[in-house]
Amino acid sequence: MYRETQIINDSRKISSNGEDTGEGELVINVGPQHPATHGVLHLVITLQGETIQKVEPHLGYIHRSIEKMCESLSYRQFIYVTSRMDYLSSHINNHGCALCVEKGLQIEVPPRAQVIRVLMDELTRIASHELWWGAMAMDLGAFTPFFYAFRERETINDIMEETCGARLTMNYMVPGGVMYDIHPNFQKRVKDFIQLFRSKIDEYDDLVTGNIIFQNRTKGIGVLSKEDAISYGCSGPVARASGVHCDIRKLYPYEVYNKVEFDEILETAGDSFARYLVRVKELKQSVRIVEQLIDNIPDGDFQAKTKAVLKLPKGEFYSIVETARGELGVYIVSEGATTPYRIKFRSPGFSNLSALDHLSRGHKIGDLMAIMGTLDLVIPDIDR
Amino acid sequence: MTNEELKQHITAALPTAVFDETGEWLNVQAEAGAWKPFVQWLRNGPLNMDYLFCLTCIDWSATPTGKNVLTMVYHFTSTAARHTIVVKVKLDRTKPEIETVSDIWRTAEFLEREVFELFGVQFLHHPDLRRLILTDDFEGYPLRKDFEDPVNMIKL
Amino acid sequence: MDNNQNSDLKSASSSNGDFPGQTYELPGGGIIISSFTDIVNWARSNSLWPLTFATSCCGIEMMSVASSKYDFSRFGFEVARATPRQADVIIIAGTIVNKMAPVLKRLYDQMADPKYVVAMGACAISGGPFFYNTYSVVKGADHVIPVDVYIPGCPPRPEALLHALITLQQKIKSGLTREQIRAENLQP
Amino acid sequence: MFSLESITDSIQNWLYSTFNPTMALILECAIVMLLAIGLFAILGLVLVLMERKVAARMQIRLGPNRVGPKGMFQTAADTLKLIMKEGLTPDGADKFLFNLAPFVVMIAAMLVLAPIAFAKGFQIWDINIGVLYISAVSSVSVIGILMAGWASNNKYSLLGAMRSGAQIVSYELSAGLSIISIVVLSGSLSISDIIASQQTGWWLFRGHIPAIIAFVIFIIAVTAETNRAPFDLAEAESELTAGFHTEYSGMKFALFFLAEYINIFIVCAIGATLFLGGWMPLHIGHWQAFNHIMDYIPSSLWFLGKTFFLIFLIMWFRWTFPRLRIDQLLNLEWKYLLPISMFNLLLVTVIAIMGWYF
Repeated sequence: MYRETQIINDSRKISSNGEDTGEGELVINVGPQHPATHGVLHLVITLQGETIQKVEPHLGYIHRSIEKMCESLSYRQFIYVTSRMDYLSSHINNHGCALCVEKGLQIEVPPRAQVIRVLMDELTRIASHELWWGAMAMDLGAFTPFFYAFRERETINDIMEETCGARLTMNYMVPGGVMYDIHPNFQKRVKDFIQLFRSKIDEYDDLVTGNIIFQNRTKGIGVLSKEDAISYGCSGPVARASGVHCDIRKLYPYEVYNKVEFDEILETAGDSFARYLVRVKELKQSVRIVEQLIDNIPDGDFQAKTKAVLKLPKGEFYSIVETARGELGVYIVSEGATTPYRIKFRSPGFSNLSALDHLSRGHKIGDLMAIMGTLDLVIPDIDR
Repeated sequence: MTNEELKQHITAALPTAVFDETGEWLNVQAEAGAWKPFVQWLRNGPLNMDYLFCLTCIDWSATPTGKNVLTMVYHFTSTAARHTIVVKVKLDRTKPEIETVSDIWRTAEFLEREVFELFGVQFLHHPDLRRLILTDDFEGYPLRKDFEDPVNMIKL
Repeated sequence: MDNNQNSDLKSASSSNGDFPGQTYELPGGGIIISSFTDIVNWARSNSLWPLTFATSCCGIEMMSVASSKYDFSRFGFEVARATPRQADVIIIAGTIVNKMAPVLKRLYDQMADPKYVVAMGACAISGGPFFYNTYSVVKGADHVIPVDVYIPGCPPRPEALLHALITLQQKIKSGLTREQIRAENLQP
Repeated sequence: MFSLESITDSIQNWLYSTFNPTMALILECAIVMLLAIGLFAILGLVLVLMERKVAARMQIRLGPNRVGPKGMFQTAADTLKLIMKEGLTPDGADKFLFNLAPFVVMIAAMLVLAPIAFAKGFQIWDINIGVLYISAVSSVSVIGILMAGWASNNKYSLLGAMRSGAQIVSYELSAGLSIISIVVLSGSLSISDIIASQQTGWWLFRGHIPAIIAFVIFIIAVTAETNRAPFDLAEAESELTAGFHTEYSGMKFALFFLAEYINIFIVCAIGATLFLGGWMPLHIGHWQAFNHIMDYIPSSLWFLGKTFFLIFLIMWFRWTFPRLRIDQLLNLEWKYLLPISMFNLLLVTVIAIMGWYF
C-alpha cells in the first residue's frame, strides 16, 4: 500500500544541485542534517573561499501538510496540531487558534481565563528565549551557556507540567478559555521562579553578552535595514532590532495585554548583536508582565460555556498573536461546516528566513551561523 | 484612515473595485487584468501599504457556487498609518495566472513559490519560480480540493 | 557453552522476541556468546555516541535529556557526533517526511557498523498525529531503516528516552539487536 | 633527592653486561618504545575522562559515572568500541593519503616525547638542542591534518584542513618566540640545562615581567596549535560538522582523537618544563629549610602536577569561550601576538645582559 520501493532504492537521488559552478567557487550543502540548523533546513551555499556569494534555502524536509490535514479536523481538534508547528511557543500558537475560533463564534472569554492565558504565553516566551539563547551560544562555539539555559527551562517545564500535564506541547487552550484551572501551588512556584530568574539574567549578561569574543562575532554582522525588514515581511525580535514597531501585544492588544504595563524593546542597529539584545531584554519584560499578573488572577470560571460541536458561521476570520519568533496569523475560511474550509497559518519563521540570503551576502561561514542563530528559526514552523 | 476614506482612495485608483465590509477589514475585489498598476499604486500611493503579511490562495471548487474559481488573497497593512486591507483576485481554475508582486515586496518571492507549488498558480515575471517545499517528482497540486493521493493519503 | 546457558539465552531472546516486523527464526538454537564478544558488547553498549539528528519537537526533548537535569552523559552518551561516520546510534527524533526519507537512508548507510536505530516519538513509530490525511508524511521510520527500539509519546518524556537507551544497552549486551543477529554467523 | 637515575643506570649496566652492545641497544629501544606506547595509552584514557569530568563540572552536570567505579572505565569502553568499529574509506577518497594521515599525526605527537624530562634523570634522549627539536617536530602534525583534509574528498574536511593549516603555521611563530625568550634567560637549548638553571627558582618568577608575558603568549599560541577552543576552527562543530576528520571512523578516528589529547599533554609538558621548571621542586632562593622540605616530594610528581595544572587551564578555556572567526584568529596572531612577543624578546635580552633577573 506504500511507495516503499520508490524511497529505498533511490536514496542516491537527493535534490542536491550542489555541483560547482564558476571558477574558484565552492558550493557546499549545509545539509538537512547539520548541528547549526537546529532541524532540517537545507542551505546550498555558494562560496568564494570563505566568503558567501549566495545562500539558497531548500525547504520541505519537515513539510507535514498541516494545512491539508486541518481541513479535515474539527474546530476543537486542529488547535493542538499547531503546538507541533512552532513547538517552542506552543501555548501562544494554541492561543492564536483559540482566539480565531472565539472571534468566529463571538464567545466571551471569562477574565480569569484571559489572565491565565497571558501568564502561560509569557512563561512560554521566557522558556523559548532561554532555549534560543543557549542554542545561539552553542552555535558560536560556547557550549556551557546551553546547560545554564536548560536549568531555567526545566523549572518552567515543571510548572507547566503541574498545571497543563505536558512539558513541551501543552494542549491547554480550548475555544472559550483553558481546559482546567491552574494548580493550587502554581502561583507560589511562579513567584519562586521569578525570584530565581531575576538574578540569573545578570549572570547571563556577563557570561555571554559581556564576552568580547561574542561581541566581535555578532556586532556588525548581518545588518537588516528598517525598509528591508518591512519589505521581507520580518516580524518579532528580528524586525524590532531594525527599529520596526511590530509588537502585536502593543499594536492590536488581545486578552489583558492592554491592562498590563510593559514596554516594547526597539533597537536601531539591525545587526546580529541588536537582535540578540532585543531578545535578552524581552526576557525582562516578560518577567515584568508575569509579576504584575501573578498576584491578581481574578476568580470566576476558567472556561466559557460552548456547544459540544462548534460550527463557525460562513465567512473568513483572521487573528494575530505575538509568538516568541514573531507574528503568527491564523486565517480561517469557513463554509458553515464543522470543519474549516481552508486554514492558512502565516508563519513568522517563513518570512524571517526569506531575509537570510540578503543578510549573509559577503560574510564568512562563521557569520552565517551567527545570523541564523539570531533569526531563531524553528524549521517545522517554516515548512508547516 | 477609516474605511470610507480607504474606499474613496481605492475607487479613485481602481474604478472596477468591489467592496465588502462584512469581515474585520475592508475587502477589495480586484481583477487579474489591471493588477500590476493597482499594486504599484497601493505601495507608492497615498495608502503607502508597505507590509504584505499574508499571501495565500483558496480553491472554491468544493463549494456549489465557485465551480471554476481560485481566489488569491493578499493582506496588506501600512506600518506608518496602521490601516489594513484584504485584496482578493478571482482566477480561472483551469489556467490560473497573475502578475508577481515579489519585485515590490521581497517577502512575496517565497510566498508565491509556495502557492505556485501547492495550488499551481503561475506567477508571471517571478525571478525563479521553482519548487520550494515538495519533492521534485511530486505530481499534482496538494492543497486543491480535488487532489487525490491514494498511496499516501489515508482518509480519516 | 553448556546447554542450560543456551536455553536461558533462547528464552531470553524469545521473551523479548517481540521484534516489531519480521521475526528472525534462529536455526537450531540460541546465540553462542563467547567471552570476547561479551567484552566487546559491554564496550559497545557503554559508549553509544548519538548522531545529532532531530527533525522536530522530539529534538527538544532529546536536548533536555542532554542537559544537566536528566543528563544522559552519565551513561557516556554525551559525545554527540555531527558526522554519521563516527556515530553509533541514530535517534530519529521527530517526523520523517517523504523528502527526508532518502536523506535518512543515506545517513544510515554512511554510518559505520555496528549501528543502532532508536525511533523516538509517535511520528517516528507510525506518523503520529500526522497519520490521517497527510500526503507527505512517511507513516513510521521503519519503512525506511530497520529500527531497534521504539519510544511512544508525543513528545516522550526525557525519562522515556533514557529508559529506551538503557533497553538498547541491554539488547546490545545480550546480542539481540537486528545488527548483531544479522552480522554474527550463528553456529547451531 | 630520590631519583630514578639509579634504576635506569642499573638496567643499562645489566643489559650491557649480558648482551653484546648492538643487541643491548635494540633491547633498550624496545623497552623505551613499550614505555612510550604504554604512556600514550594511559594518557589517552586519563585525559579523555578528565576532559569529560571537567566539562561536566563546569556545566553543572555529573559526567560519566555509570561505567565502572565513578565512570573510570568510560574511556576504556570508548576506545575498545572505536577499535572494533568498521573503518570506512569513502570511495572517492585518495586511499593511500587517507589511511596515512592519522599515523602521521600520531607519529608527530610521539616524536616530541623524546627530549621531555619526566623526572630527575628520567629522560629518553637528552640532546643538547632539545628546544629546537621540539619546535621543529611539533609542526609536522599540520602535514597530517592537511593530508586528512585533502584525501577525504569532502568539502567540509577540505575547508577544515585549510583553516587549521593557516592557524597552526601562524601560531608557531609566537610560540617559538616565547620559547626563545626562556632560552635567552637560561642560556642553553638542552632541556636538562634549562631545568637545572631553574634550581634557585622557576623562570616564571625569576624572569618577572617578560617571563609572564612570554608565558601568557605561549599558552594562547599553544591552545591554537592543538586546535582547541576558542580556536577550534579546524573541527568547528557548528560550522563544518567535524572539520578535517569528518570522513574518518573507527580506529582511524580514534588515532586522531587520541593524537589531539596527546598533543595537549605534550605542549603542557613543554610549558611546564620551560616556565615552571619541569621536575625541579619549588625552591625559593636561599631558604635552605624550605627547599629541603620541598625535595622530599618525588620529582616526577612535581612534573605531572604542573603539567596537569596547565592541562586543566587549557580545558577550562574550551568550556568558557565562544569560537573566533578565521580572520579574527589570524588578525590576533599577526597584528597582536607577534609584535608583543618580538618586543618581549627584546626586553628579555636586555634583562639577560644586564642581569636584572632574580
